[in-house]
Amino acid sequence: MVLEVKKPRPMWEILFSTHHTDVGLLYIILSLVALMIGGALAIAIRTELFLPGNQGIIPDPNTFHRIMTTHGTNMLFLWLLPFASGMGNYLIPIMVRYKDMAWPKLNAVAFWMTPMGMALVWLGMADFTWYATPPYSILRAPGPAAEMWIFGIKILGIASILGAINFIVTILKMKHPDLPLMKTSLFVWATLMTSIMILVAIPTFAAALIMLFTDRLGVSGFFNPAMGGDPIAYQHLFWFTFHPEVYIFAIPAIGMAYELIPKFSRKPIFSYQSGVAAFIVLAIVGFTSWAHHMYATGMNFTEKTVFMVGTLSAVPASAMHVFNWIATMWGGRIKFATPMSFVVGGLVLFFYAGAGGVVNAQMPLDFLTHDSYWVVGHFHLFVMGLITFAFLGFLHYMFPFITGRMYNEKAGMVTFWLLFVGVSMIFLTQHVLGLYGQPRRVFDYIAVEPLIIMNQISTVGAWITAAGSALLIGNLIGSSIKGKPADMVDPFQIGQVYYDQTRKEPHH
Amino acid sequence: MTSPGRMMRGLIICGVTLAVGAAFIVLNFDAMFSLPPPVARLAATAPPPPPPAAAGVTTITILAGAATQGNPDYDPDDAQVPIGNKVVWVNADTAPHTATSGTGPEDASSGSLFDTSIINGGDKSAEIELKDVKVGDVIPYYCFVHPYMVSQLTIVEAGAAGSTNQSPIEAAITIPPGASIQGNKPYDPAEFEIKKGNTFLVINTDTAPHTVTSGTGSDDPNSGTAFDTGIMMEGDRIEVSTVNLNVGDYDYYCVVHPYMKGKFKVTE
Amino acid sequence: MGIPLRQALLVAIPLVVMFSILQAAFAQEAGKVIINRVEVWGLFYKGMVIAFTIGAIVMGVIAYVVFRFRESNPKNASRTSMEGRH
Amino acid sequence: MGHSTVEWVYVGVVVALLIYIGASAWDVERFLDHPPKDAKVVKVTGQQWFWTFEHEDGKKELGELHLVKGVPYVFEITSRDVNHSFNIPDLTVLMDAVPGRINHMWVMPDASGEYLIQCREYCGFSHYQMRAKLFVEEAIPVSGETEVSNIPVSVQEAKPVIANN
Repeated sequence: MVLEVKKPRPMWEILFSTHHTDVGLLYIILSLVALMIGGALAIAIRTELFLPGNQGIIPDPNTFHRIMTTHGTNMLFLWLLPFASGMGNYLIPIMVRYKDMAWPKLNAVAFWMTPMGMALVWLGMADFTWYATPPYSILRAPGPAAEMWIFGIKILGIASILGAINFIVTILKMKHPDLPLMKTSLFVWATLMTSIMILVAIPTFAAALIMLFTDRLGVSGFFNPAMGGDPIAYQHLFWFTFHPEVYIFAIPAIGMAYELIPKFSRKPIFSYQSGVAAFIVLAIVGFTSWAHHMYATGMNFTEKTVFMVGTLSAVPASAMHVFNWIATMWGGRIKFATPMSFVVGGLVLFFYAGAGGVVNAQMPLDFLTHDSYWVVGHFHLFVMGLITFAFLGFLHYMFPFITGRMYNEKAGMVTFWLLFVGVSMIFLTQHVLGLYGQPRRVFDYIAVEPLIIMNQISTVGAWITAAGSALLIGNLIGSSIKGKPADMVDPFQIGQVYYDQTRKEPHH
Repeated sequence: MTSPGRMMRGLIICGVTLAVGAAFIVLNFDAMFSLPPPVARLAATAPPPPPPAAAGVTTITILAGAATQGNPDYDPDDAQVPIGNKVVWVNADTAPHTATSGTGPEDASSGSLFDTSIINGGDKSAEIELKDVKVGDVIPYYCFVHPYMVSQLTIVEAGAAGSTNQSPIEAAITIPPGASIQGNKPYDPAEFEIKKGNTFLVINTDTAPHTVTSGTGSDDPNSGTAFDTGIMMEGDRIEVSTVNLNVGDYDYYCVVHPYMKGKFKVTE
Repeated sequence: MGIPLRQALLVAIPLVVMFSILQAAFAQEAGKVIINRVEVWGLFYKGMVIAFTIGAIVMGVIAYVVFRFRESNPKNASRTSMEGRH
Repeated sequence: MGHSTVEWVYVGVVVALLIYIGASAWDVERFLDHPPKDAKVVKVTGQQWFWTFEHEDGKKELGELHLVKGVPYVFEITSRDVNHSFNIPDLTVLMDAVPGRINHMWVMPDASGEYLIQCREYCGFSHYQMRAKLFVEEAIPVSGETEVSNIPVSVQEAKPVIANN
């Protein structure tokens, strides 16, 4: 059943459409563009660090700091969040059996704020890292770039709050009356929990951004020590938002993994209740551990203990997800098409990220790992390992649904292996690099033999990942143009129902 | 079904937007990074740079942030005052301070030798005459508003401090407060001329340490060969003689903040 | 098995917590001079032993599951119960 | 679906393990966070892109710090402009230098030699070069008195624990 029933609509009709599938498509296109240009910055950073000294790829420290800040901000707010809301836009209305999102126009508004934020962040390229920690961001960060970043992130924050409200109302209020919440798919639960966390977490940083801006103008002194402010207050506001935010990045990816693993294992989920329980526990416990990012700012012993306990309490929830997936795969007949390979690769890297996290959480080990490359390796195993792999797996799974065509399976598997080997090389090596004491965000490092070797392994891994990404984009664009039409009933021959709703209300 | 035509149009839309954005970034890359934060500029303009003091006056700066206990307060902390010199305090902090002789408010003879009374943020005290003191005297003083700010003056022989070589001082470069912040004015005047054989004086009135080192940057092979003042803390004054410089243009920069650059011309 | 085990676990966990905190709290009082790096690296290596043992177990299980239950495994020829339902 | 007891056992094992890890970390941190009484105070000040030190006897050092082996020291760490972080990787010392606030961290160097001091918190243009050198010297008693004189030990002799220069 070909998706495109009517005459294909003109471009502008899609651009200005408010239908959830169109807005979802725009979100996904924007996020893939952001992934590619943000990835290019990462390759520039890694190539510059191939050797100590200045290789001229990034001429001076200022440019390096601007590239590093934009890479961080772009990947988090313009790749992870938009892709998650893009896939959410596509599937939530279908999964709750409603014709569209609760407020279609609000949905389009929330999307169109994202490119505005993207323009502000990219055209300015501020240099105070994506933490924007004062007093550097107040007293020293130069140029309109800093103010542009602040307003860009302010707009993106509001956009994600609007999207979250839209999702919550769609799932809770617009759900089909005879479809109980406990029967909806776990992806619906993931999106619901993410949206609720967004509502609670983002406003804190919205306030911190305004305080930062007025401090820069000199009219207030919230975080400016010269005016009696306390820079540590900003770090509390920042991390109160951003530790739950890292769970906000991760939970949609976990939801997508729950979508794929049962289908490709040809087996039902091991325990639906355990999945829902783990989502709810993580959403609550995620708010208790923010200050493990601030162990080194001179907290006293009791305060550190409280936040260590808060951090460790979030580990069982993730462990339950890992158990659920492995138990689901047990006894199945698993078809390792590209989507399933990406999700299982993501599961493996998720375990390494979690194990590293338990080390970070321990107070004394923070003296080793704080602001070092161990931390860089750790969080990239989450954002690039679990989340990006689950996203790419789900993107391949949704490819026939969106374009009606099938991607090239062999190219997909080669992309997976390139990315898996590349990501493992880069970020597992960076753990050891951090233990050797190389600080984070450095334009150059001491020309000492162990550091050079590990930086080189990491950079070669980056080049392999770059090759994988190039093949990914080639596969997606090439197959969208001339991929063979997909069998819409069972495109992956796993003997299971694809999204059967597509046959009743086809769209596009 | 996504048709090739529509896919092409989609790619063009993305491509054109990215190209426009890239062009903007490339053209305005440095412009986006040129203005220091307003709060930094405010602080820079608040304390007017102290006029070069007359020969017989010793300048002591009250540093920005001195009001916060534990922060450094008077600079130089143990000022060497040549006998017969007058002393002036420059308040580079935003908070008001004083310089009152004695060890603290509980000291009975506090304020007997001298008392500058309140010096507001950015102001300069009157020039204090030290009467009936002899070489080697150590006079403690403190700030009446913040008694934990304590320091002292040591009287030394006349002419001990101050210029050592004979050649006349023809020009003076002041490094203005806030010079370390990128985008602010690094050296004042940015360019000047000096006759060969004369000396120019470098005064660092910023809170951060700076240097005046010949060359265009740290990657310049012969940087620091012609002249190098070395690290100058706040309030330091160093004379650089042009005796063994030959006629022509000289670039100099700050080793600590390589984006601070200046130049001068040595004339016949 | 069933119900009593769950109650047992709900009792066991707080006990472990109480025991470990009390035991540590009454240990020798803080302020003692120790060598920082020896203590920190010691704790790190203890953590690594735990991490790598669990890592080996979990990776072993994943490898087994992936290898044993892959589609092309001859033992997997018969279709699972879920299949065939359209 | 699956038998849920297996999952309960799994969660129980994970939670017990986390409690053990948390307790052992708590036990080590207790000593790291409470400096010994007789520790000597060293004032550490970070400012944009170099470190300055001041010993109890008022001796000031810029870019270099000389300590004595076997003597516990408490660093009083602060900054004069933006956030920095005082870090000696080989002695696992790491404490942020925040302007307007004094952070404390103690260490007792147990091996003489030359160690690297670096900045561990992004602080701008030359953050990657903001380094200093720590020289830990043998405690050599001077002819019978207990007073310790700091005669620097030759660097080649002492190997730092982790290989960096």
